[in-house]
Amino acid sequence: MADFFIITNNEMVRDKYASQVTVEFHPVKYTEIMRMARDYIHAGHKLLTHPLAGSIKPNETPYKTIFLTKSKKTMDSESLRIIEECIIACKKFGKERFPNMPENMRQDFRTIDCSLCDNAMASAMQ
Amino acid sequence: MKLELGYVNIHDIQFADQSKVEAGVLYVCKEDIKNLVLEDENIKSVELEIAKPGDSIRIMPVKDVIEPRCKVEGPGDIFPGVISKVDTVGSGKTNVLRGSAVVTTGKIVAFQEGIIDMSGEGAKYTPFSQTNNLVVVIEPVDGLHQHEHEKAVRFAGLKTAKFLGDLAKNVTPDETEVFETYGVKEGMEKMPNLPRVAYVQMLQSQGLMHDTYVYGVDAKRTLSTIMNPTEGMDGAILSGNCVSACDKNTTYHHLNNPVVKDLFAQHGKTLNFVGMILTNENVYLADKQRSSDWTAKLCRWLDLDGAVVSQEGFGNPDTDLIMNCKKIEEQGVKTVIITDEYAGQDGKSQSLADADPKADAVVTGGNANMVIHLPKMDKVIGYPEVANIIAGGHEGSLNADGSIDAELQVITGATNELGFNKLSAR
Amino acid sequence: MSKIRVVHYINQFFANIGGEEMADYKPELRVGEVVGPGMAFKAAFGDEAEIVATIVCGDSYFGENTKEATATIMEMIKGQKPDLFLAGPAFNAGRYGFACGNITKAVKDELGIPVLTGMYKENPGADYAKDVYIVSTKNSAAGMRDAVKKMAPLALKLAKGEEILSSAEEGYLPNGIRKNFFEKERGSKRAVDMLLKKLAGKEFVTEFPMPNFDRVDPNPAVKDMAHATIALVTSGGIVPKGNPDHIESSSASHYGKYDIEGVMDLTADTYETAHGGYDPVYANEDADRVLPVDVLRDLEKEGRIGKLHRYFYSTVGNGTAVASAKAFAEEFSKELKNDGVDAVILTST
Amino acid sequence: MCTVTPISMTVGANRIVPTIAIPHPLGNPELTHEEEKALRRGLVEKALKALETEVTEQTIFE
Repeated sequence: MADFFIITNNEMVRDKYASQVTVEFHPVKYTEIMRMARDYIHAGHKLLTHPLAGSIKPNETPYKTIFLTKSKKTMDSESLRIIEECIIACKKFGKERFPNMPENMRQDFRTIDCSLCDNAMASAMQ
Repeated sequence: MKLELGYVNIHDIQFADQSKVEAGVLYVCKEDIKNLVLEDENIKSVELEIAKPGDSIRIMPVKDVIEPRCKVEGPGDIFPGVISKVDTVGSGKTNVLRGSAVVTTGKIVAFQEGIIDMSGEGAKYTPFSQTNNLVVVIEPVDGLHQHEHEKAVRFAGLKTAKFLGDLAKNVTPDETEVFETYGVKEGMEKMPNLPRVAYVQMLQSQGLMHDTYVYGVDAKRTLSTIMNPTEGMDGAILSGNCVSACDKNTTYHHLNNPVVKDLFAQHGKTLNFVGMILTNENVYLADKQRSSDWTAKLCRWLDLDGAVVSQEGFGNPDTDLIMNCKKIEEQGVKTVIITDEYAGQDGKSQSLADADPKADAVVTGGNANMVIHLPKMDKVIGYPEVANIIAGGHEGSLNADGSIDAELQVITGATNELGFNKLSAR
Repeated sequence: MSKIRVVHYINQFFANIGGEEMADYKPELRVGEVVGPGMAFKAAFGDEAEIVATIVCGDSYFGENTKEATATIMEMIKGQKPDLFLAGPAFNAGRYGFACGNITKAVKDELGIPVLTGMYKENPGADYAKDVYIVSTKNSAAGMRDAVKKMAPLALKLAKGEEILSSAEEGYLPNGIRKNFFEKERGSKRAVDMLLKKLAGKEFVTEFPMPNFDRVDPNPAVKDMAHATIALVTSGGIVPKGNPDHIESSSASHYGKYDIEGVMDLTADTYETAHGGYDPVYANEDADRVLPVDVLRDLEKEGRIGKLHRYFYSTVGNGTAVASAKAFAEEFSKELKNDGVDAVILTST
Repeated sequence: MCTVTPISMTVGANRIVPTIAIPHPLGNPELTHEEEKALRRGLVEKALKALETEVTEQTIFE
């Protein structure tokens, strides 16, 4: 079994990958997924994907998927540095641009996030 | 490798009964383009529009911008591995329809940015307000999946550009320019006293709407590699990147890579332009590490003294950029990096999502969060009905009078990280 | 429109009073006088502004009596009701630069009027660049003409409330606020030029300086730990339950000082963390996990240390600006020293 | 005393003692209360030793 799991708020990622790998699905905000990943890193899990994967700005897309190692070791300072920088980067974008996002737009953002995830998956399964 | 670019200056573009290039005017027969684009069964309809410098026209959402070129002499053809067969390009002669561009627009996902204003405040920030543009508005068949839709729009643009480029095959250029690089040993013998410099180009490679193709190969599935700079001038690198309009590299940017041009300008004078290293920007951290390791290794292997490193996109590529810079510097190779900034609307936030003291020579394309006011345009080409969403501000940032208040990041090419523009920040 | 009223601050040297020997000169207000470099400003301002008064102060006096000097000068300035306060330029004179930076910041903060000074980029006073506009000058008074040429128009713009462009255009020292502008050359050309300079070992200026941190010399070791007073300081956000000072969970704007006289152990009922940058469960269960009061009490009892200082200082180090953190520490370090603390254990998360 | 020593190095701390984990630098919730306190004491003693040691440059006390 591969040594990683996925945390996501994107149901498309969950539906696509839950049967193959561990997917922790939380119907929470983008920034909350970041915060959860940070707590996992603090606990010794290592970051496998860049938390700002994709060039879509944090206040544009509601969806976020992050890969972490299942195994815990001493805290990985590189993972920590990256997640902290990303959390800071999120803050400067301010309010969500589309709080009342129509479903078709959501579906598109889910698709893009899922596509980023597909690529991470290809690398993670190697 | 030696390539001669022949510039055919285009100062006007018009619709006509027959497609041709004559006396600096690009005549386009709509039927020619429509027939070509509609060969793709995934495309339902196509509309063509013209947008010239100074017009009161807004184009949005812009997917790609492509300069028409054609191969006059030498192996291969424009856009190898995609529109033409795989063959090493970058030598012989190539004609360029300078001053013209094909702009594709299509509503691939609900959220879109990428604005080109042909006049007014916004025009100052995009280089494509200065080109004579043929805008291709593409409507896909119903229910087409986003991946196929993106591909259909991408191919439609490339095919159109290739078609227009070929019109200049027998036209005598207004001006020619020769670019030549040498093998490692030959270069050293020719320029024994000049510093050896390469250009490290980072390519966006993360997934749907975030991809770049090199000779048709998806860059995310590649290791860092070496390329002759002239290959890019024949379309070896193509954009499939539709996100982060201000700092994505369009195909036009790849064809006219300014770092390549400016290194060639010093080639043989103050430096020896050894070549180009292509590397990617993947989502997986181990991939980032591998690619940057590989890049640094190639820099060392080429015995470089210096390198210019350019970035593409927002956020996680900052990590690739810093990894590349740090590792290349650790090989004893001096670097200058080109990036852009997200310093917040007030300019007070931390600009990059990564940093390192080794990155002591930085060129910036400006702060993409800066707010600008885009006045109303008489005509909007593309998809005005979703203007409020694509306007790039917030819900409601499209004002009643048709003007838009938005951040610079919505403008195509505004903070380009190849250093295409004069915009900067301090 | 009436003329913009300007008060100009200069040191004893530029007032032609004397050099080092007169550096103790006390603040002096000269109403209606234009002195030394003021003449050049007067010429540059033309009809738009007038220097209504000049304040002269010795550099040593200002440096050694900063508080009193500032108070005196502030009163002098208030009386003139200026629209703008101008200081220097100080070029490379360190104490003069400090005075110019310090007094302009004080005037800006207290009177809320626009202020401007000028100095060489390596002048220690240039630290104030993040607080006030400081025009970048040459390193000696030979650069006076050039300095006035840049300072006068910027001063007028400030006084009129006009938009201030980027540091590169206006000539002030970068203040950390990023502003866009159009360069003469495109980015790629600038990159190639910068690389050529870097390769040749020549000076080059990055367009984006990476974050930079100070270095301090290590303090000598504590000789007699058994009689030393040890204080606890933390950026882990430990506060009395309920967070009485409302320290923010991120980007903290202040710190707290808490009395732990008689506190032997931090418990879930009495202490918690205000920090938003980590999972608070463990610290809230037992705050000793971040701030080891229990262990230090034991060590105090056993005589390993002299005593645990009565107060601990706490803030949240989560996205808190380096400048704020530095300001907090400057303030409470003085208190710690005055209270006779020999050493500090700083815990961070 | 900090968990992420590279950050302490970056910001210029001179005497650095590495700790357990970010959410509990001076503890470990998986241990019993006594074990945990002993662990903490060990770290604090290390900090005191660091303070008693002359250093000329940034030093990590492992």
